[in-house]
Amino acid sequence: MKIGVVTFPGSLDDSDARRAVRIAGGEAVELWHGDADLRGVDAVVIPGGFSYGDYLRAGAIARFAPVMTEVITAAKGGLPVLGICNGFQILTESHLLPGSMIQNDHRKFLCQDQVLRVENASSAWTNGFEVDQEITVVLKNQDGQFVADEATLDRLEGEGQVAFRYVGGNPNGSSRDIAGITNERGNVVGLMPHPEHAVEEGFGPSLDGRTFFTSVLQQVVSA
Amino acid sequence: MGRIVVDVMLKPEILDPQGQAVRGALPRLGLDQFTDVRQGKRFVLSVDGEVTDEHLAKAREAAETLLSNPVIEDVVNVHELTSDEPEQAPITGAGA
Amino acid sequence: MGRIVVDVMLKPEILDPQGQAVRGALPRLGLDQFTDVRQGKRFVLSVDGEVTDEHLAKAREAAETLLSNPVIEDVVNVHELTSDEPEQAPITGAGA
Amino acid sequence: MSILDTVTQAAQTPDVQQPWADLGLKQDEYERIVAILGRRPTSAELAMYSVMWSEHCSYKSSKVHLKRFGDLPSETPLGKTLAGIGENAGVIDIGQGWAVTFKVESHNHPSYVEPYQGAATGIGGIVRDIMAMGARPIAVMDPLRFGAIDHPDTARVLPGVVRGVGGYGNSLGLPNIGGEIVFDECYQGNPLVNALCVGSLRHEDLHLANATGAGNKIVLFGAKTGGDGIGGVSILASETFDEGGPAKRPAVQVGDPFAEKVLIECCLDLYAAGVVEGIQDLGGAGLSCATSELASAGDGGMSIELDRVPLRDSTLSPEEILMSESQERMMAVVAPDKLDAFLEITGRWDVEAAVLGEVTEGDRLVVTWHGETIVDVPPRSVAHDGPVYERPIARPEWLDAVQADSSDSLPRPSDLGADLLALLASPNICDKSWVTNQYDRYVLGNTKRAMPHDSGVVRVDEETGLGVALSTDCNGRFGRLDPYAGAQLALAESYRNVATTGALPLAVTDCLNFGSPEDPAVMWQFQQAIGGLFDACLELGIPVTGGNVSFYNQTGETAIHPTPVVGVLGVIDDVATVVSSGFETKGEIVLLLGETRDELDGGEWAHALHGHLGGQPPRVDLKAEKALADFFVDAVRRGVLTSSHDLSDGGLAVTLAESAMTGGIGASVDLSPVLQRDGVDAFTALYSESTARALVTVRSEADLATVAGIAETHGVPIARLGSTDGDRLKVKDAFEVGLEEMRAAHTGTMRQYFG
Ligand SMILES: Nc1ncnc2c1ncn2[C@@H]1O[C@H](COP(=O)(O)OP(=O)(O)O)[C@@H](O)[C@H]1O
Ligand SMILES: [Mg+2]
Repeated sequence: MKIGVVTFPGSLDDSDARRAVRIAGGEAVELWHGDADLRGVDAVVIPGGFSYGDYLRAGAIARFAPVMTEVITAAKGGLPVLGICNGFQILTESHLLPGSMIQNDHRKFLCQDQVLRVENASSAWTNGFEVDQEITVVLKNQDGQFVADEATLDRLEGEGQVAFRYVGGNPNGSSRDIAGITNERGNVVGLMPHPEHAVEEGFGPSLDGRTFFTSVLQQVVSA
Repeated sequence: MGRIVVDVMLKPEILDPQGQAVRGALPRLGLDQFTDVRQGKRFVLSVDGEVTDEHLAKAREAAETLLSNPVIEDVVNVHELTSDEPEQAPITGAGA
Repeated sequence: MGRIVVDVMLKPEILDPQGQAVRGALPRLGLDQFTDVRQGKRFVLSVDGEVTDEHLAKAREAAETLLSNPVIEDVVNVHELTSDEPEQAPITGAGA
Repeated sequence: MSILDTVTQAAQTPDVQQPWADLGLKQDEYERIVAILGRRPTSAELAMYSVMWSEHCSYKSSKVHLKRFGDLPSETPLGKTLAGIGENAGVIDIGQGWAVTFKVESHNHPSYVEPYQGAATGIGGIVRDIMAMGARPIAVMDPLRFGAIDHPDTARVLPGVVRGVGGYGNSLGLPNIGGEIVFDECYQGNPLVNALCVGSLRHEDLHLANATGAGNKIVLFGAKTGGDGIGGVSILASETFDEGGPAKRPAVQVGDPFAEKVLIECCLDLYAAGVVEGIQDLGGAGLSCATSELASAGDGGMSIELDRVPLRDSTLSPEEILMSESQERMMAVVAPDKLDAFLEITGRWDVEAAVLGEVTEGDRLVVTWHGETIVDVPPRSVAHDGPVYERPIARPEWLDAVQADSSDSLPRPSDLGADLLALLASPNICDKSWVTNQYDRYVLGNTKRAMPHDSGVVRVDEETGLGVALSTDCNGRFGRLDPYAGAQLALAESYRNVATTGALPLAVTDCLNFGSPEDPAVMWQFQQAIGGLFDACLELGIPVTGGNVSFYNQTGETAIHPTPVVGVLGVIDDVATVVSSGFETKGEIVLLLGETRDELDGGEWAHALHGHLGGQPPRVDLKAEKALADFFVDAVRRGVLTSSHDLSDGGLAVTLAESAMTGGIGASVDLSPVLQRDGVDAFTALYSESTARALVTVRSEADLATVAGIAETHGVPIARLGSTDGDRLKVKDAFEVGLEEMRAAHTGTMRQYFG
């Protein structure tokens, strides 16, 4: 089972995402921003970091990379895509997911262990969870405040597209405590916290992050 | 060399943490006449030679595709920077 | 309600990584006529009632003390936002 | 239009007046340059010499003292150092074919002028030093010192510095695994922003900064060169400009962490492809430094066509290009047949690269500008043969009075618990997560321990778990009371912090922050501190592998406390064995290691509660520190400890409280074994800052027996204090406080001042 991890200039958590894929039992494949080629992978992770420095808007420039043209087409065809942090921002800039991220309401970079509640346990990346399960992963970002207009928020909630909510206080002002969402089809998931930093004993707050990767491996096998 | 200004602001309905922080800090400086502050981005694009309509059209395209995200932002302004604008002579910053 | 615009740009001699990033991305969108891009900040300050000279003076004070960092930035512009400026009707961003 | 000052012209016009004084050179220094060259220098040469012979680059006041570190055995407890003082950073063998390199540097003055950019470029600079050794940077740390917490300027400087450290380090994808935040009035006009980086490499990847092999190409790569940080050299430029003068030159450097992140990955690809013969980062003194140091460490000369340097600002004069401190640049020596491969890799990363020239047969560094020679010098005379000063030294007159004013006369508290709460809330001890939560400690996935633990621990090898532990420490107040002991105490604390993880301490880096070297009292403090460090390293058997000196940290006539920040690096076979500094479970046995004496002078209790600084600092006992470290190596390897935390600022009371708060579990302790054995009272037992002590917990009586055996082997005194339980800290016959009450006191302070 091959899972591609995209590297942009300024990607930071790409090696971590590849490690998480391996720990979950998948084969991690490096994808390069400048190549319009997905190298036959069964799923794609767009990792965290500050692509192109995030100077304009987080994810704004990465969206125009050649590899993203392929990712966008494949995602529309049902390929599982997970965007973590900067990856989530890139997915919203690419219009694969609705809404956008703005600066945290407290205007600081915030790194902390974060409890999330699973709201959708049927997407490609969350089917190994139970609805209402609480998980602990790492939150770390500067522009993590999820925003969307009211109609979009209502629709996300109504259609079960809210995948995760923050528990124990909203860490950044995100609308309706939303930490992660999926598209309608459930193959594309974006979330601000980092599951790839909760996969290894002794190197993160929990092992809860593994389920993201085992979920997609499971789904790809049964598909 | 010609220059084109593109101004981008967060949509009015989107909360602006940066603007709010400024708003909160002003009274501490004894500046309490401002009822609201919004912070946006200003881009200055340079072109070789005079600014043409074609340049302006391209600048508008850049503004709408790259320089702003329509989900949260509005492009409020795309115009040539003419030399009678104060821009050319900074009103502060002589020293430093 | 009156509004005042304050534009702040990095001093010309200061490195502008943000502008550089935009400059690097534009050609990928087929926009290669721009020789340089600088990114700055635009503040819109609101006041109750009409904008007076006093308001403008205070805005200038805010510009120089809080809104800009004189070590690296210049205030390039402080002016009233008049209603004939395109500002009032965003030229994009109708949809999302 | 500029008039070029060429070598030919310099030879023909010996009497031209040159602005050497404005550039900070002394008359005799200028005369030496003339003597070296046999003619007056060109303006470009003058620029190079002036900046390379500055205090910052030439270490002219500190050299005679720093030399001592070179006399330390260059062996660590694990074997030879692979590179030592004099290289960009020291490189230490940690076994299994792995090596690590680490170094701490200061960026104090720039951070006071522009806190964000000053701190950001401080991180950027030290990371490039580490890259230049052929290593992958794997973590950063940031020892910081500010003025009084409630001073308005601290509200400007601290948040900016913290945002800068985070903004740059987070964007590089380097975990921040520790540091310090100290508040003291003495730093009011001189905050200290020190930055440490550690990197890892395989032995065969070691790269050095030398330009050898005639015909090899000199390649500048990374960001374009702008007018950053040129400072005084603009005077030269203005002399060489006919009209209008040069454009304004920025006083501060602006960092671009994105460019640096790309540069890191690009360099690692270059190393992996084997296309780099020698490499040097560009930091202070920019191209002047890189070219002269590379050439001087090599076996030949170098010729450079300066007009090939990619510029951000086309108005820069050649003198300014030589001086520019633009960030995110590196210089490589590349064999001609590997140049294409080199450029292909830089191209893949969109990193601009320019071939500036080559290594030559001769022994001169020659720089041309549009075909005209503007520099022709022996590179060593620029890089290494700068002036050396034996500055006057005098023990300060005030010292006797200060040392006589001990804390014995301060009123002892009637409520020992109230003093604990006050200490927990005091600026230097309070919870620093307001700061550390702005730093990414997880990125790269190898962080085993970071804040708030005693040291940062990162895994180097994923296969085996081999890793390193690092800590930086310094109590400047101890330095003021006795700079010799103060430096040793800084080393002892850092060593101990590393030891509590079970890591074997291997090597030292230091950042010597002092006042003006022209003040004999400061020079005395400096000499004492170096002596203290030297003697202590000798006794502990660990080398100093690199560091940095920062002078002129003073406001008017008043110098900061002597602040020799010491970083210790230790190695640990498997980071999985490292335990927490917090209590892990209830019902465990709490033990105190080491001996407690009546030592409150200069400590946090006297400082925070009484604003008192006088007397003698705690006694240094390096044998006991070493015994403690040996104890930890054994005990951690055997897995018999469940937590470990050293005692330092605020003594046992604060350590108990921290272990309880970190673990979320209280404890009941009885001090009587300590009181009886060491002959101290409860107050002293709780707040004294005697060294070579630590708090540990064990699971069972059986483990206690094992631990007692290990302690006995190493001669470490051990006292059973009680056990972990409940949600209160109960000290028999002294006080009781709830965890929540302690937390409220501990966590409120930073938020109160910084929002
Ligand atoms: N500026 C900083 N950056 C990162 N970590 C910091 C900083 N200041 C303090 N810390 C961390 O906070 C914790 C507590 O600091 P401190 O009490 O000085 O530790 P110690 O006394 O063990 O040296 C340590 O883990 C330290 O590394
Ligand atoms: Mg400690």
